[in-house]
Amino acid sequence: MTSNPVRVQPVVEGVGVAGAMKAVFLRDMKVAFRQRQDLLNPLLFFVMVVTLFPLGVSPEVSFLREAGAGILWVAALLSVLLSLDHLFRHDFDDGTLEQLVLQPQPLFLLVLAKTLAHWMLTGLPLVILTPVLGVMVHQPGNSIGILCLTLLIGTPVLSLIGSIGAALTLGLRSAGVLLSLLVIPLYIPVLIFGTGTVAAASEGAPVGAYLALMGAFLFLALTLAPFASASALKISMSNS
Amino acid sequence: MTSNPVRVQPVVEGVGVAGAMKAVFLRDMKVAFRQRQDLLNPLLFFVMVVTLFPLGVSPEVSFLREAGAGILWVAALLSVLLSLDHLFRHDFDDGTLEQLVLQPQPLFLLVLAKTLAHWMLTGLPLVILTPVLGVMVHQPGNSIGILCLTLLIGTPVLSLIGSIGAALTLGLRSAGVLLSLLVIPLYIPVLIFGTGTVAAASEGAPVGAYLALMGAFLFLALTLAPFASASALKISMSNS
Amino acid sequence: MSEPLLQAVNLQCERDERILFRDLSFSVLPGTVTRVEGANGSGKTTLLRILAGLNDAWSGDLYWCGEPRARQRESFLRNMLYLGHRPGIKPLLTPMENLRALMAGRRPVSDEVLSRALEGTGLAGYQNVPCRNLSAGQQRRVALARLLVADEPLWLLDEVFTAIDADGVRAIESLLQQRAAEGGAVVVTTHHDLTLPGMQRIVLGGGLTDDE
Amino acid sequence: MSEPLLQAVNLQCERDERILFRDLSFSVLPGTVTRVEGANGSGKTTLLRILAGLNDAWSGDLYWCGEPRARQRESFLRNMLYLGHRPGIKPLLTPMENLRALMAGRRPVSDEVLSRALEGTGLAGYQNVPCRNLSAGQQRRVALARLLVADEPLWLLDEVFTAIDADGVRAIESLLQQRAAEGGAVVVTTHHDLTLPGMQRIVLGGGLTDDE
Repeated sequence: MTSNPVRVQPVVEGVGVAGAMKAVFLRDMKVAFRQRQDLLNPLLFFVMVVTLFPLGVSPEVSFLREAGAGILWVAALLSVLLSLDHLFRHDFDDGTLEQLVLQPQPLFLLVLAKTLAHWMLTGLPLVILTPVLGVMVHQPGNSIGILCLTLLIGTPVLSLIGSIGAALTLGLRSAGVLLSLLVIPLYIPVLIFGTGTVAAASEGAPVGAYLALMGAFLFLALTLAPFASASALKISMSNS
Repeated sequence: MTSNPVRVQPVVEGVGVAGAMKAVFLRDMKVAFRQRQDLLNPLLFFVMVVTLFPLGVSPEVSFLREAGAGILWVAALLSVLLSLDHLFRHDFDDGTLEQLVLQPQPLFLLVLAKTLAHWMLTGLPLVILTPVLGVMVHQPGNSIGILCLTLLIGTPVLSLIGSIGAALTLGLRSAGVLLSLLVIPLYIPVLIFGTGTVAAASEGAPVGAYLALMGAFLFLALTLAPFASASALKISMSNS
Repeated sequence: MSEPLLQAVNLQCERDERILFRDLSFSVLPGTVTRVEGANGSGKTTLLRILAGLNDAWSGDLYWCGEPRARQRESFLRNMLYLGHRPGIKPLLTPMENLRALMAGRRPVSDEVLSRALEGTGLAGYQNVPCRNLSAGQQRRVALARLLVADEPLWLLDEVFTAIDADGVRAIESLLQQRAAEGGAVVVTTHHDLTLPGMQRIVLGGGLTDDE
Repeated sequence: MSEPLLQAVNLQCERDERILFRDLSFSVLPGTVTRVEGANGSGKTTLLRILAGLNDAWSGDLYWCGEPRARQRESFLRNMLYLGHRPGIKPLLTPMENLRALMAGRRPVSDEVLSRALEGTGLAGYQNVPCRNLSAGQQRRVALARLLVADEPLWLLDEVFTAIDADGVRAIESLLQQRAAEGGAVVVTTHHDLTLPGMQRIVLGGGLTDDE
């Protein structure tokens, strides 16, 4: 089968970085769509938290109008948090992650591709579902628009920060607690600014500064998180 | 090593049902305490949900006093729900469950022992932590007492109902969604009566009838759930 | 000793709409070793799980000591030992604790006997080390220690040589042979060239799928 | 062809505060097969993971084509193929999709070549069946199909015969031999009695633990 004589190949004769990233992204998407029920997990959890509150706390309009946006943000945060463990876990268990670490391309770019796939599969569907749930908890129209915008900027930040935690806790059997403890302190500013933006909008205050700050969070997370995750993955791999 | 001649043993020469149940219970407890971090998972989630609400929704005393008991009940329900997948999953993966199904004792009693261990490791700690969190969300003293009582009766019901769902979805790779969809409709009455009892108490109404009804839930779950779980386990085992 | 312990008549099993095997009839007599053979994917594991009662997706008849197995559940389970791909070993517990828990549901055995059984499978000195610190082969050996204390006359062993080194393989082979000599019955699947005197073979044709 | 691809000098590795091996020095030359031997728990898997660069808990020196491996990361990864215990096969994808994804990060290979490689490992007709419907042995064969399209001169293969039936074992043996004849270098761990002409052996003493 191997027609060439066996010899050490120069590095240039390989697959480009873009091609490798695309392959990683597409494989994750393909696996997810092969198991469509898994795609529903974060969505279902999101809907569940949002609907249990009217049942368990109070179904009154005044309560829901006041608390609704906050409930949606907390539900989205918890939903992303619970999906993080899957980001690398299956790949770790079946050996795909070993092969990923051993690819010649820079690992942080491959991790970025995986994180992007994770966001497209968890964060983005939440954003798309938000208008429906927003109406359900009696949010006014302009609040819903701002709410969607803050979640659109905020959920990728949650995925990116979360990837660091997921990579660090990968070798551990009981990753859940540590993952939450590592990640939540970094999530709280995103939550506070996210809900703060919606609150400001509902009071008619300008939200430009808020949104700019959230954009800065996103930029920072995009540039730093993949490096941190890649280093953490190598450490976790070495200890396993 | 086998000193006796090899022959078919009569059934009576075995371990009694009580001994086998105790062994199952003790093994689950021992494994849990060997991995203490796992014990913290449901507790941490409980605390997390309860503390994110003041941050994400509103830290005002009037809001928290109104919504606090409901938030605690919803948090407890979600916490138990998320822990259900572990009830049989690890045993299934490492083959312990196969050996359990093949024990000569009635399977539903062994499942009951496992469910009891599950409640002691997840539901009971939540009940114990409730007074602290109740004070945190500004609940008055007598509400906290009733809240603890409703959770003490309610959480075993959640574990028992949940064991059926966990057993049914065991063979599936993406059990999460189905498990939630199966279990939540059965959880909602428990949630409504649980929070209803607390609301009645805080208005000074008598709660005896509420508590009797919750007791009836518990009795019903104790007598029916282990049978259903055992049957579901055998089906899941056969399809794997 | 001539009545078969387990008898299968016209067993048939489908998986994913393909027939794995059909018209499979055989008897497992006391004092014999039976090897289930077949290529990867021919249904060896499935057959063993059917015999153990873990898989219900079959048709045909199974008899335990001459009576339909379904009516003899308790007697069958009391007298049958099944070791699967997944050995039932908790990584967090030590070999002693694992073995004790596995025996607890079957019959009372003293710790001393269990400890000697672990020594007998080459785990002397590892009795109280958590299993997750042991290698894959050593974890298999914990499961195999059960064979040294088992009084069940029928053993169903799936891929029992996996991850075991050459010395271990020889030890298991002689254990199986000795077991048959004492009157026990053993049914094994293995990729190893296991050949014991008087061994029965069940050869499965190439089907589509096997359990993982 | 006499410069070693990989050279280890005074390798030492501790695990759980016990020394698995020390002062281990060897060279892997092009055109050779090297077998890592040792009982269960002696550190075979750990050594292979160290050589592959997956485990950093070691001291000593490793050279790739004469230069320290740490400085040659990209060249080393481009020219080394590692197959571990866990084969990197996604159960939800088909053999074709798995193989395509595994090759995607290494070099472009046409679907036709990949399909032929799968046929070459006995998976003809299974190319588009989801891997979770295949048996454990068939899933290993998907991973092994990589060997039929690999151009990496160094192969590190951990327990490559696991769950493979006798015909498959012979096919792999002859593949390794042919590979060495073409100038490739192969390092394997196995419990099988693998003996090839000119084979190098690295024997590890009995340590405490091995990777799972």
